[in-house]
Amino acid sequence: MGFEPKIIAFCCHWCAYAAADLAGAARMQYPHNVRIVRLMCSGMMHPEFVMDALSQGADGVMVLGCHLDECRYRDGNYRALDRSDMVVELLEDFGYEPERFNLTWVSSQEPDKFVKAVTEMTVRIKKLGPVNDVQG
Amino acid sequence: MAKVLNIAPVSRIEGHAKIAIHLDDNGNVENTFLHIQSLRGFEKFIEGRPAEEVPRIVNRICGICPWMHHLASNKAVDSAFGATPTPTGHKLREMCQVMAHINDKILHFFFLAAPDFVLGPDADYSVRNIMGLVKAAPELAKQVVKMRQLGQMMLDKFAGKAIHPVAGVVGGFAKPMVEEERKELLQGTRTLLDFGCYALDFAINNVFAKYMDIIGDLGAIKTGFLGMIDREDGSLRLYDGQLRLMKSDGSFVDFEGDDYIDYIGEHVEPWGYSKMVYAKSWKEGFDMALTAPKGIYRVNTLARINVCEKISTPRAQAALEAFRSSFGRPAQQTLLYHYARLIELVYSCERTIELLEWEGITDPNVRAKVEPKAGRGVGVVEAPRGTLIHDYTTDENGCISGANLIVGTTHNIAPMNMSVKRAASTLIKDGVYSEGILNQVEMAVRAYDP
Amino acid sequence: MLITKKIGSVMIVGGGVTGIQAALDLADSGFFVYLVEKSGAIGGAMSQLDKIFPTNDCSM
Amino acid sequence: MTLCEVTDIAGRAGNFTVTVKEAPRYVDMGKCIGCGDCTEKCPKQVDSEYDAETGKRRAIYVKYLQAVPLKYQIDPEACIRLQNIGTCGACEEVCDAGAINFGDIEKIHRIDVGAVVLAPGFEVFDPTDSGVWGYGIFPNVITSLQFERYLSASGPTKGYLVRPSDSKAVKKVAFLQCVGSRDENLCGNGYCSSVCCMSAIKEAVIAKEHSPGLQTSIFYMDMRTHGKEFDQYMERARETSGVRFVRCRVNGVEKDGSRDDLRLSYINEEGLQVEEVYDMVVLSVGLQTPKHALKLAYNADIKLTGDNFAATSDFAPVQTSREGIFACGSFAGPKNISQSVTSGSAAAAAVSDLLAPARFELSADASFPDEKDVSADGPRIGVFLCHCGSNIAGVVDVEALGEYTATLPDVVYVEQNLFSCSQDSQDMIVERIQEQSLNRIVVAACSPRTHEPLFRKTLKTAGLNEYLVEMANIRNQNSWVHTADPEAATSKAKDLVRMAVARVTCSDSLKSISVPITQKGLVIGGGTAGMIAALNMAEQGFEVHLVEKTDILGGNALNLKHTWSGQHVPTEVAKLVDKVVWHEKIVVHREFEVTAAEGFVGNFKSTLTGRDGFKRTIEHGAGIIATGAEQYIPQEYNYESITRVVTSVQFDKLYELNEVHVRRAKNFVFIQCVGSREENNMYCSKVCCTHSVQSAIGLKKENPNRNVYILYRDMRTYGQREALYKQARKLGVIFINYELHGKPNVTENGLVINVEVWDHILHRPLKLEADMVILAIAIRPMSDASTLSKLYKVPLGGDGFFQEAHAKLRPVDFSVDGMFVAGLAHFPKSIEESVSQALAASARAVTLLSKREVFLDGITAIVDEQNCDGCALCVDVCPYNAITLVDRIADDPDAGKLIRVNQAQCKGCGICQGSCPKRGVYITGFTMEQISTQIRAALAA
Amino acid sequence: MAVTAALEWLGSCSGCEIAILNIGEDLLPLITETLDIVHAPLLMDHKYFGQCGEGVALEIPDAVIGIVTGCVNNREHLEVLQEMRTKCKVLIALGTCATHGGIPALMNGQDQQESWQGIFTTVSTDPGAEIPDVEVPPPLDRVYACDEKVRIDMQLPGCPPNPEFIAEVIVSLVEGRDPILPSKSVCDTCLTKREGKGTVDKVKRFIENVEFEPGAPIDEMRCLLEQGYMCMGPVTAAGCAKRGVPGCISARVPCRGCFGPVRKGGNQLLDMMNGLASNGIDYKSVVDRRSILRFTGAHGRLRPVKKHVAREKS
Repeated sequence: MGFEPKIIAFCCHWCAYAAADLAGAARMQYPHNVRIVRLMCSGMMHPEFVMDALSQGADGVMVLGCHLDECRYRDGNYRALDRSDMVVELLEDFGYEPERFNLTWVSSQEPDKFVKAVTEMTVRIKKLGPVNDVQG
Repeated sequence: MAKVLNIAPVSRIEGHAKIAIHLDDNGNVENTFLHIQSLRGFEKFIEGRPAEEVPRIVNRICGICPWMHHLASNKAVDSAFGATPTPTGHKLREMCQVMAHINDKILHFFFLAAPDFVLGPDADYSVRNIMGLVKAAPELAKQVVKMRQLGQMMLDKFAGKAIHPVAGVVGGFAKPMVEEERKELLQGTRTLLDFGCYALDFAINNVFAKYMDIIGDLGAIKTGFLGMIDREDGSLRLYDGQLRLMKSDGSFVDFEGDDYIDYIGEHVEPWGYSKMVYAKSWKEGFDMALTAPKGIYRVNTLARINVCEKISTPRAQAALEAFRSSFGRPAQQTLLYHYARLIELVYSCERTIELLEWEGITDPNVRAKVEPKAGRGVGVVEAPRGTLIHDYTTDENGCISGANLIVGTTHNIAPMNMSVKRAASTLIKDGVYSEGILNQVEMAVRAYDP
Repeated sequence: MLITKKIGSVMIVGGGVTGIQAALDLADSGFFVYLVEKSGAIGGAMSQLDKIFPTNDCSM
Repeated sequence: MTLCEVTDIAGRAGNFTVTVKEAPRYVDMGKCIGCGDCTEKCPKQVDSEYDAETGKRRAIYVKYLQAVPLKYQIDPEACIRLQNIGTCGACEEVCDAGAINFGDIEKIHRIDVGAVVLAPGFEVFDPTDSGVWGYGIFPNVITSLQFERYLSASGPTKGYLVRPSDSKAVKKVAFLQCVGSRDENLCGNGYCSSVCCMSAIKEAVIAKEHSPGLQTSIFYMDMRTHGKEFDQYMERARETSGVRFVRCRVNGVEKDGSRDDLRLSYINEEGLQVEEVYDMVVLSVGLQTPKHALKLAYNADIKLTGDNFAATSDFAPVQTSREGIFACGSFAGPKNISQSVTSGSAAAAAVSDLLAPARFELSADASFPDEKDVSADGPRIGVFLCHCGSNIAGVVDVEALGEYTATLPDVVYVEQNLFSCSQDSQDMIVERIQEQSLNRIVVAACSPRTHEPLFRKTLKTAGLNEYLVEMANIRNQNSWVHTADPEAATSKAKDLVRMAVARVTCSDSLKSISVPITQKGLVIGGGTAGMIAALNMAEQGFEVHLVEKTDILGGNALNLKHTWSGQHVPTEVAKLVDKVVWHEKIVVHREFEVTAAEGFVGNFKSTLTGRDGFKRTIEHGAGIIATGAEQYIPQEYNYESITRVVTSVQFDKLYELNEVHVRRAKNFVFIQCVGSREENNMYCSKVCCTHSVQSAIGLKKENPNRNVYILYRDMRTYGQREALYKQARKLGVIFINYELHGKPNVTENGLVINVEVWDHILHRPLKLEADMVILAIAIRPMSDASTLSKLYKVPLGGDGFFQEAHAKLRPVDFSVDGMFVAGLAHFPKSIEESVSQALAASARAVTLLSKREVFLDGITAIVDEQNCDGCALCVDVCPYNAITLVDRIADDPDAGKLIRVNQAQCKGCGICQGSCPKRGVYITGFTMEQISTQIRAALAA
Repeated sequence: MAVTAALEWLGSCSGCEIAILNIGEDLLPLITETLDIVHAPLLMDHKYFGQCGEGVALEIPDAVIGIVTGCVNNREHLEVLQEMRTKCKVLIALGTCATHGGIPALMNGQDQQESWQGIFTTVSTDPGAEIPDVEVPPPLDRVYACDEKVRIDMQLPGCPPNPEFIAEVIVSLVEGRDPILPSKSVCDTCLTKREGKGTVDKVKRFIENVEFEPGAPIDEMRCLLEQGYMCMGPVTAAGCAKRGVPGCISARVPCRGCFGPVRKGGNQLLDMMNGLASNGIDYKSVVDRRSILRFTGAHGRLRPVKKHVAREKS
């Protein structure tokens, strides 16, 4: 058995979570490594969750929100974008590879994009190896 | 049977040190070491930091004299950025610095050193301390605590923080003084001046007179001296001036802090983290031999009192004259550091008042415009424990790319080692030693207030 | 003149985005709404468009 | 009601009886759970209408995957079983829910209603019959609707742009505009469909995003991008995306060589014959009224225009010729999405007006038992695991999942259901909650997006707070997507259930908050839009305050003479003013301006200040901004120095007065786009083309010997206005196209005005001698719009007009609840559109005002007073300005500060929570604790 | 009956000790009546190896209350800390170095070996010097906060800690109750005017003074963060305020976070950057973001900058 990473995906209720539902309805298949945590908006995502998840052994963290200018709450995804640029930089400060974090825009109509995002992330993290390897 | 006495920690000093006295088979002193135990690495971890932030980091080198590091650092960054503080900013900084000297001297003399004299070097360790002093001389103790507190709170109130200050800023000072503050500070400082004069009298009459024999002898060594003087008239300066390096024979050279590298060097021994500063310009090398030391000079109160031509304030000048008539110039006795310290206490109070009475002190123009840029700057001030040198190089973003720090105590590490050796080998003979004797060895260190 | 009582219900013919909007507004203003759609589901032509249709929320 | 058609409307306004024919679905809506097993097994494939014949569907199908209702239906034409009793029946076999009913029959309903709204929409022009441009002959000529499906991720190619004939990736695509529009010869549709230009640009841009390197060319006559921000979009398409625009009429599409490539020939702007080869040609097909709607119109006795759209008045754009029956959407003329949505709301306003006395007679609320307080009890969690027939149980080992679930902390009860969402399961869950005294529920089934409301209701029925339920999505996000790996799916299901259990453990009972509503409206601006909105609200019985800055009602309409359809504006405006002024429910505040505003949805308080400084405070539940727009004062074409260069508005006056210059003039030159569509004002003022054409027609009709020239960039006589354009050409008005880089030059030479312009068709500079030059001036946003914008915290767009909440779906709402926009304040538009928008704004406002209180969602931000210390980091991040900083203890600034969240303004997005360094604010139902517990649980295995 | 107390300092600057002395009027009764100090290097002469230095094992007397200041960065610190833990019933970590690593933990952001090498090869140092290693305690691999090495019963951060709260902690312990300490952020104690970040889109370096009216009360000054200076008030624990105003703010200087994170386990760097980013303030305008951790570099927060090496997994 190879390394099966655990990836936490924070999904906006209005878009990515719906896209994930739709991927199911369309019976699209994707790696089983993602655990979705539903948020009302990608702007709800506190960067602390990313650090928490990684420190508790998540091998990767994704945030999936609505396309820019399509946020239900006006500009929540811009907040997520601003934060994620920063999170990527801080990951290095805290000793994680920045590749362990990913932000993707997925509309509720894009199950394929959702599937592609989680599949690529899984592949990327598998290449990267377990998160705990990095520490110490 | 040979053995080692480990006096650890050296107490009632600021810092982490241990004295190791190596006795030979006959119980006589073979060698002594003052091991400096701690290394934190400020020179390195300020690298990369924006230079204007550094004065707020390096003050943590010392919690007793944070103002000195804070301001030396500010001066260094000013110079690296090519900024000249406004006259009022400059004076406000000096006022804070000399005010910080006041507290430090009260602290050192009464809290740390006085128990040895008031309660006696041989008193039991459980009472030979400030707590014991409170019981022995409650009124004095109360007064001392009150005065120190007054000084600290004045600084705290005006400059936000007394410990690890923040009000000195690149280009000047963070806030102007308003008239109300000036009045309040003046009133407080006048009270402190009264106390300073009282303390000096108290020490001359009740301490130095009583312990003249010890003073003349304990840890006595013969060295050169380094201290800051006024560029014009050679009088005592603490915040800004040129440096004077004096040989034990009284001859001297004067130089600007910027050129320190041509005059002094640092020697490293494998048994202590602190480097030992010596006079490179004398071109005789470094040697701590008690009989014929090479390159050794001392800093701190005694050094400053020795190198200066005079003191610009009247009461301190009178005290200096009395001191010189008793002990000559340069005075070498180690325990005279205490005496010199109290003269500086009076000077500090007088100087603070002088600054507060300067008409421009309440001018709102306290900070000059600065632009971060590449450069190099050396900031020198006189800390209670000696000449403090901060030397920074900045990159084009105005961040520190290199730093060299020489803190007051390091100049005195070599002389302290010598004083310890001198004291130990004088006091310990044929395996006879006691707690009291060992405390006297420590007193030789304590005089330097490391 | 004959006064007849008005009925507090509306029929909306067409379940596209227009009909849905009219239905929502009327239902929200206190009228009973019949939304009549010819095909098997509401949504109209707009549901066929790829973009400009970020969420399906207008149809609930 | 789906699969239903209206066959007859009898009766009169207020009292109709409508006959509705319901076609059989053959699937029991009550039983179908929308799992899709049936479709998978159905052996019969036919073309999908939804995919515009680009893809296939089965005989049993849903229209599209997110269809509402998500219930399957059987196409009787295609179904093997229905065509041939006794055969097939595969769907019936696989349907665990037992929803298939082959015996379903057609039903006729007779329904009594007070009003009827017709919104039958449009159908696209079908180019098959006419065989335009080889459609139906060459496989790679497709319609724009088909192209949409090719672009769509849920479409037949999953969004990959390949061509139908050979699945070759498309490299070059051409869009041909005006197919079935502006073309009476081919299809009889002389009108402009109005939306195709914009949609072709959008398709071109998106196609380029899908396939990098794709070349796209749009062949057009006039680019009619007259909507809000449309011109900017076109510029971006041209500049940034590299979409090519070619102004020409293509004269032929032919097959190129042996492959399926297509050769286009046309005459370019230099007058040369050009041939180009494309992989695919997209026909931008026009809109037309569907045949069934025509039939319905006939049956219901609704009058239509010559273009087969419902006939309406410009001042009552949703009223049909029969009282009580309203038309909206594309049925009343070609419309884009936002206009359609607006007209939907406008129809609602008209209906409400009609039926206001019967409001609330037929709507009812359900009642639930009192809620049990569980805050003091430790969690007792019940978990219900759904098999969803075989949808979940076929992949996930539900037995093992059940055993595992029972070991989780605080889980006291676990049960498996075949279908957790069925009615009997609901009853069972209610029973279990009571019998086991469960106080928190986890349902491991499908998506909370579709089923959470159902289970919330179940909890309410059982007397539990509805927020104490959590769903583990083990179907859509597990069994369906990991079908091939049952082991992994089972272990993931355990994780998902564990996460849900952990989360529900820290869930609390939440109450939705209600805020009382001031049942009064405020309308700012006394122009057409403002008056229409005020009047409609008042007619519905609500008190309205109408604020007008000047001393006269009417606004910009006072400058106008005729609407595009010829209605006399002054008469209509006068009628309107009269009604408004004398309406007992309307208070008009002339010479007043809003100077201060506070409050929030349902409870605004606005301060009006009069010209004399007198102040009035109005409390209102909703507000409509209809402050209009200003005229652009030209700086160009020597307007300032040449007296006979006049603006269109000035010209109307001169013309009406039969002023001497006008009377004597022989040569008139109209210059379009003065102050529009350039540099900082990259928007189209929308009405000026029609206006100039109308004026030109007037001039020509009066005296055919006059020479009338119109210098234009794109002639934007959209929709049914195209008829005017045609008439003008017929009358001999000369239209000369100019481009931005060759703008006309206007100089005075004695009595003659010289106008020089580069003619793109003749390819030489054209010198015109004019007696009068009329500048079609732009409509500019009110210069003081930003003041109102700040007062009500409603945003302005980049061009200075008020910005609606959503360009398509919420065209009259502001992102601030309770505030709406109508008329020119929003964007340049015609009177008819202003009226429609004003009615829509009124309808939207009435949805609020008709209630005594508003209930707000339970998911909202709450300040944790223990942790919040008023650092204000969250104040500006709130998109709704719901957060304010206040003193912790009133009148004691030394006690520190904290934030206060206005519950009525908060939408629960949680951006504040995501910004707070100390957990000083949390979103109920999505607290930091809940989320981090969930993360911890996810990683606990 | 006085309660026995032992005071120790590890990697520290003695600022905390000075803060104790700054307790003021109550100091003398506290150190002479309330407490019976049995060990305190700054104030008294109890020695580790017996009063004559003949012992071999480090020893500190039993005490009810133990107070340690400073971080743990060498073997001696560790031994002293462990001895304190063994001998003291209640162990208090005093000051930010003890609770979060403090300024010395900035070393954790550097390569230790390289840095130490550098310290002994400065321009003014005689050439050929090596890192001392005789009779001096060897360094640990990095700088630790006390609670990373032993159990700590109570944390009282601050650089320096507030004398008022030092007294409160001691008195409450003696009285057997929970101490009343601030639990919020610096902003809670800051009276400056706050309205939201407004138009700020970048943070300025502190190379010019903030805007304020000299002599006017602090509540008439706009929040420094809202003036565009990076003030770490929002993410920093309260406790520095005296006379109702945080220390640095009263000097018109922005907070640098010396009391550590406002929430236990909070991360000042992450929270501050998030605060900026969330407000649309360009986080890249922070010149040296790592120094946001200048007081809290222990607990693995601050690490040397990794040279980015692409990792290939076999």
